Amino acid sequence: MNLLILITLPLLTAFAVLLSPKPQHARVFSLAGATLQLLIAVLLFLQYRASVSNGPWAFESMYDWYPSWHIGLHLGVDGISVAMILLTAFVVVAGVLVSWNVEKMPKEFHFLLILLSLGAYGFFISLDLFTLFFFLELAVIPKYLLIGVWGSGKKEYSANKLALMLMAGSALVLIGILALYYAQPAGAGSFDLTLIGKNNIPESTQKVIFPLLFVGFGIFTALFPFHTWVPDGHSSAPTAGSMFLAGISMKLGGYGCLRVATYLLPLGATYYSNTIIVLAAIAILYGAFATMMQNDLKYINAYSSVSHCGFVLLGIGMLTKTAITGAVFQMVSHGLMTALFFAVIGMVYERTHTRLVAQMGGLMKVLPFITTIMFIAGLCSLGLPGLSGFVAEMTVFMGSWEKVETIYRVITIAAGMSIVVTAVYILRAVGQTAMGPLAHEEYKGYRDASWNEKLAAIILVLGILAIGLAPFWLNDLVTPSTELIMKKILSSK
Amino acid sequence: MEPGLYHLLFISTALFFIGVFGFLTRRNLITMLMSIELILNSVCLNFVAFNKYVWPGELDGVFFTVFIIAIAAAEAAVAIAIIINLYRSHRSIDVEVAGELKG
Amino acid sequence: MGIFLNYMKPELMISLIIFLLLILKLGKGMTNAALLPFIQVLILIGFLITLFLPAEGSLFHGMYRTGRLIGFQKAVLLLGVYLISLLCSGWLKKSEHLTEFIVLMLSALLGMFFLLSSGHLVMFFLSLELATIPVAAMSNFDLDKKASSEAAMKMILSSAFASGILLFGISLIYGITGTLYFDALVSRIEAGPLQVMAFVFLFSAFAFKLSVVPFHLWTADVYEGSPFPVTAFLSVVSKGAVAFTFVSVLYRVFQPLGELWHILLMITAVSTLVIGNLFALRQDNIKRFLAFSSIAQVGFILVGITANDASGTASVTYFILVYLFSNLAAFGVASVIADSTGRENISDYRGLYASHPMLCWVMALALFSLAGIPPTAGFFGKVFLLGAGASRGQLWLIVIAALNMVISLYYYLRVVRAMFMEKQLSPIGTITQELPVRFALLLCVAGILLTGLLSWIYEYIRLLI
Amino acid sequence: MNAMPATIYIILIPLLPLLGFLIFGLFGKKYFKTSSGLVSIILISLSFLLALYTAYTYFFILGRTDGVYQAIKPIQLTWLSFTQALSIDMGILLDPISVMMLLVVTGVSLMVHIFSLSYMKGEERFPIYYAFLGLFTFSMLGLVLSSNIFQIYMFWELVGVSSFLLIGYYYDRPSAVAAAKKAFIVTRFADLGFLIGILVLSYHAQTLDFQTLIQRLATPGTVQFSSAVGSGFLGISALTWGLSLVFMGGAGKSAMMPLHIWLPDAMEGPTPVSALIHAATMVVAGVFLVARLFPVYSISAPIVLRMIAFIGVFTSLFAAIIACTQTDIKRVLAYSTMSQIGFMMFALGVSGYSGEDGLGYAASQFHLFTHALFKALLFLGAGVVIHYVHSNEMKDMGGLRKQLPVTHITFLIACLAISGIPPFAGFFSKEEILMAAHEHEPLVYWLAILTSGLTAFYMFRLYFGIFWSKPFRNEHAHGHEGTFPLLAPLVILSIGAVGAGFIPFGHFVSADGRILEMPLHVGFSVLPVSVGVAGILIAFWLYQTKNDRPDRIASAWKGLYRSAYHKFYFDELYMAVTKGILFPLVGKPAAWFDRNIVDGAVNASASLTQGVSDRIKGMQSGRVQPYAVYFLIGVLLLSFFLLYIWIR
Repeated sequence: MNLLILITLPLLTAFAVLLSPKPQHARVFSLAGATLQLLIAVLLFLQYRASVSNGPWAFESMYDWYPSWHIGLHLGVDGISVAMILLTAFVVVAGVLVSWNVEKMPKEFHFLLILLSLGAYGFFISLDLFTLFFFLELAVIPKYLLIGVWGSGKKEYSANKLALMLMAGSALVLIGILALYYAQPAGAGSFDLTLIGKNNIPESTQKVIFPLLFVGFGIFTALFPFHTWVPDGHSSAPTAGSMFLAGISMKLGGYGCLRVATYLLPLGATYYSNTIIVLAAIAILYGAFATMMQNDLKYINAYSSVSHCGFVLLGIGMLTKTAITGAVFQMVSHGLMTALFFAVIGMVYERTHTRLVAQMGGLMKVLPFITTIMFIAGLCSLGLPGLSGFVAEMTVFMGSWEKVETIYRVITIAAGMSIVVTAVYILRAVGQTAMGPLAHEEYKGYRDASWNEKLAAIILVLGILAIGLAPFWLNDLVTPSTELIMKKILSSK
Repeated sequence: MEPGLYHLLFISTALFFIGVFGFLTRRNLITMLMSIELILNSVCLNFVAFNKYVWPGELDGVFFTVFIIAIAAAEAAVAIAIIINLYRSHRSIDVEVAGELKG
Repeated sequence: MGIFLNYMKPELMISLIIFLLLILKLGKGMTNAALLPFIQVLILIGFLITLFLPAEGSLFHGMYRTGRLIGFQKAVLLLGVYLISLLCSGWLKKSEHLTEFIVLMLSALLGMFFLLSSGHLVMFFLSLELATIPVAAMSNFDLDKKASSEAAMKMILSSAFASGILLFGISLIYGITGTLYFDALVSRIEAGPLQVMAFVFLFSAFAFKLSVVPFHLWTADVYEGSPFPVTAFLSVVSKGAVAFTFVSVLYRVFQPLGELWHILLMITAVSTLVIGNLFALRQDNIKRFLAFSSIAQVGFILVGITANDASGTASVTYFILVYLFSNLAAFGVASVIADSTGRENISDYRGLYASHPMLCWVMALALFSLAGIPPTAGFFGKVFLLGAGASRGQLWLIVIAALNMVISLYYYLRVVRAMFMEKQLSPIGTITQELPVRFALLLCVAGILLTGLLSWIYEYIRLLI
Repeated sequence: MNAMPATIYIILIPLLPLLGFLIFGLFGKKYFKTSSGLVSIILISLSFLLALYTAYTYFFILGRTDGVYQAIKPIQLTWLSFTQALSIDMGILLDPISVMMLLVVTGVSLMVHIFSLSYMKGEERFPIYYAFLGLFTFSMLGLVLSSNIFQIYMFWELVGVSSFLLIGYYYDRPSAVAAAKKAFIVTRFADLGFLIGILVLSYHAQTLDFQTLIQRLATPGTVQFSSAVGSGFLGISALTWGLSLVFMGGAGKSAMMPLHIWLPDAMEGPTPVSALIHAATMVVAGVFLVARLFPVYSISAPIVLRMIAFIGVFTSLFAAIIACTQTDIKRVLAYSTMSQIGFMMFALGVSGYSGEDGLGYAASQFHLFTHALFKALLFLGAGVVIHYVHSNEMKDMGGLRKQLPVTHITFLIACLAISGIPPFAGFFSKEEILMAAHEHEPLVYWLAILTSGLTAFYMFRLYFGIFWSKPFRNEHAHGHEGTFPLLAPLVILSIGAVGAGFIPFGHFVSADGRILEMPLHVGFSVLPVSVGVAGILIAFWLYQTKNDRPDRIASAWKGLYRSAYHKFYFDELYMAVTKGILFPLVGKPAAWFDRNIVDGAVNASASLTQGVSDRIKGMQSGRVQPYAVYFLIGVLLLSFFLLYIWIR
């Protein structure tokens, strides 16, 4: 299939939303667009499975854009990006469904949602660093507006912080990309990922460029200590906003770290791998412990995101095939799981108008469906077998155990401890919210999830189960691509 | 003795810095304008001197001087018009009174 | 004679318009409302002709030279003037000296045209003055406003001082090389103490016009005090003209001193970026805010100029075009608001989105473009400038520039936040937007969006070099 | 792997309960408000019958080739492959212990299903209850059938979660919620050890498959074996590390010291659940795990086995002492469970691998089997009592033998069985265990004797306390003992508790799969039995009728009594560690650091910029002449700098 459709369809949807005659039509358009996109994504997945094994990139297509800068719209996917696209499609549909009843400026809201998704899709399918960067930044401002206009709490502050930190990240990425452009043999400078991948860059240069790119993308995926936009941003964002942030936006970073930084600069990656691993381990444990102390459901989930994304970075830093595969798994799994969690938190918040764990209790009596979903999300986050989280984390563990030296062993075990801490805070949060005696009398009158909320939750749960119960399809999808990356890393040594 | 290039250059440079000094220190707008004229004159002197002593071939320097004088006149005209207007609004031609726009 | 007519088309046309206006003035009777559209049409015609009928060649032994790139640059400037005449039609209609204003503006433009085409230092000096003095007069056109006259005073005095310095530099150069022709200068200049001094004097005059730190201090005051069209003209058209000239002079005439001015550019670029951003952070008056933001933009232009090759010229020209659209859109919105409410502070824009969503979107787009956020053209402009700057391998310069992009985003977002997120305590009232203004804003938005996404514009510029 | 389609049906045994879980979980509320009980009983009894058939086919037809029970792998499919060598396979592994466990799990589960039918009648979440039971049964069956060490880990976790759900079934009771959390987190902590153990073993064995792993690690000389023994950490070989860590997981599930604290609290769950999960099946998972990897333990790491033996016997003694002081009847039973599992553990610990040495292994499995029967019986009986009295406390009971005749008899049988009085089931299994201990570890043997005496004592303390001591008076206890579904399981199980001992267990289950005769020496049996009888008599003397002797004794041994009554302050210790160290010394600092240092840095940079911009605003003074000065300074500085550059 021609990948252009993946970015044209959201574009059209966005226009349809913008030009929709009545505000309440906007949501219909956006839902239609998102659903169609989901179908296309599934189709892409099926076609990819059918057409795989002819070269690293499938469905390649090349359009000149700025020939004098050797910039082209070079599209193509491999297993990893297909997985990411699937994830995005799922989360987008769920997000649109959850925000079905936005009263305040629904038109703009859905427009921004779709725009954000457009950025993500474009990012995942572009093989040209410039367009990749273009789409990466395209997704920043929608987040800012979503948080700032529709958010809650100290929204302006959080929106600013998020926008600026992400902008700083992309600034670093820009520098890195330009440096890459000029690091290639004179005249042959190019932004094309496939071309850069071919010619090998001297190690000294790689050592300079890699940190720029990795930290730049790392800021997006909550690389310690650049993660502080995560708690504030997520907690102030509207429900769909947090879903997109944690479910999609943070994955842009992880994908970039893998596809751009690690794949193009293997020597740099090997050189810095220990640093990355240590930072990731810190993020995992420290995020988990910080989560233990939070009282706001959104903060709890945001900090746990820091901890979980640590696994992504850990997997990437370990530089073994299994670990990297695990990192990709974790990206997909965390995307679905955390989106689900935020969706549920939003549902609860709409009813109780509080997110403080202490204020809640016994909601299982009045909101059986929502609390059940909450349990599923929680169990997935603490890595219960049968749900996606388990698969991802175990793969990362397996992969990092392949590294023999004691330091790696210790770090892996330390990361392993986090699954206990995770159990502690998840049970604390979910148990306090759902179980126990009913906290307030007025909670009695609450109505359980409406059709759109149910649908959203079910879609995400299906995704989680699909990975958790039958990981082999995802494995077959991702592993060949990670093998290619590994081959490049090993050959460069 | 016959004054040489360096004498002239010295004078012109002195003129230049006198002009600059005046521009930086005088409060009265008209005086500041005059010191700018000084600067321009020093430049004219430079041109003429260079033309006479260094490049006697053609008369570029001299012509330039003519143009400078013309432009100086135009500039002065506009400047004075503006100063008059400033006087209307501020009832003063002290450069210090016109300092609201800042920060 | 034919050559003469052909080469000097734009200049002749502008002069023609000026004469026409003067004559019309004599036989007075036309109201502003009737006159303005007429003028706008004339300027538009001029623009079209300059754009589509370029000429290449030189006159008077290279005193005047034109080329396709120069033609394009002149067209850009004309486009700017045209947009200003549309955007500020509200103000222009009200002013009782419309003709004079237009005449002054056009003569300044004429000066810029000659500046672009000048191949001789006398030519250069004359046109520079011609491009400056009328603007000083223009900035005084709010005759009843104290601020306006103060601005005019500052403008004329400091520019006179600057031209004094410039002339001193020129005189030194003459003394060293004995020629005033650019083409001859190239061969005769080599590095030496006196040359360096002279060059720095010349450079600082350019820096003054471009409002490069530390020669920028007049900018904010003049922008704030002058009427909106003048501010717009200063910040877009004259800045553009000077930037074009700066590039060509540096690249063509002072190529022998390339290494030296590369260093000079890097230092001033950094200082300009940092100082401009730091000051922009704290402004509340929108004009002043835009003044400092444009100073910061100049910093980026300087980064681009350091490239010292075709990519530098191309990216600068392209960026000026983009910057023209973005800045004029911002100024347009601000002037529209100011015209009908008299408010020109960012804090007045609070909650504007509730009453005037369209204006807010235009403003937001303009600001995003200035901040260099995709999909606006500003993104491409910035990236190309930095890309050009990086070609000399000065990574640290790019790092500083990129980090300044973050700071600049912060203050651009301040305006967005005020419009979209904050609550207004005292409602700003209704804002009347006339048809030409809407049209102009539409043009600007189209420019902001399409100039980047349609790559052929940049590629075309690249071909002109 | 000899996959034989004849045995494919085995997959149904776990899947039927899962089906029940899915149906009632999704649609229970709407469509199965009352019928869910019956439906799931049908499902579970189907899988019980299948299990019986499997056992028959395995033990008498397929299983044994030339006198040795072979492991059969009917099904195996790759679920997630990490590398060529390491992959999680979902498979079924049939060997004596798994088949035996099949019987135990399905059987007890069936009994509990039936019992719950009337015990849980009228609960508003009736279908959910059965759904959870189904989930648990499924995961437990999956656990025992696992053919892959990672697979067993997965079901291990699932069992933990279903136990969490069932303990927290009365979710509006804070104590229940707390207990559920505690159970989950404590076992989770143990499972971390298990996981790391798996990583270690699999890394060296280069496989996750049980048979291959055992075959590689239990035969000295293989590459994997030497790598596992060769590499080490802190002077202990990787193999030892791995096995001890795996045992840590087992200890967690089987409530061995010091990871036992969750089990007593787990009694917050409904009584039938306690009978199923916390008496018969889940808590013996640890024993099962060690038995599963027994060859590796006994051949490659006897030191670990020795450790297991001591942990087991100490736990059993410790639990028995506590049990003597508890007054909540379910807690007494919980501690007795701990103590009995201790028996099984040290039985494994003192066992050898092949031939006669394997006695301990067989005995422990045998005890597992019989214990499941009579402990389930005890719990269900207790359930009836609680159902009747509406209280767990012994002080509210007494003299119930008239009101609850059936329960009385069955309970007595169970008590006799657990006290190891011939000819009841417990006697046989316990004799074998003691014999094995006597042969290998005298110290363990004597401690075990002491423990079995205590066991007899506290069980009969319980028995007399419930059914005798004082005439029963309780106003809100309703008339009859209970309906058929309530009593039928008791009767069935009591038959088992009487008869199970006569099974020639060694013929079916033994360490090396060969037939093992389990002899009974009367001479040997005298001591344990008499100790048991002594315990019973003391209990009779103290508790048969209400008197003040117990209190006098309690006050005589005050210190011991109080500390035993407070479970030797283990909970307090844990509380001190978590609430006293983990939260304030790790969690709080982390949160503080994040808010103030990391985030503070970000905000600081912002305010710094702002501050600088305020500081330099004097530059824009609004006066022309200073501007010109700046201009001039700029010119001069630049020219000087440039000259400097040029000179260099």
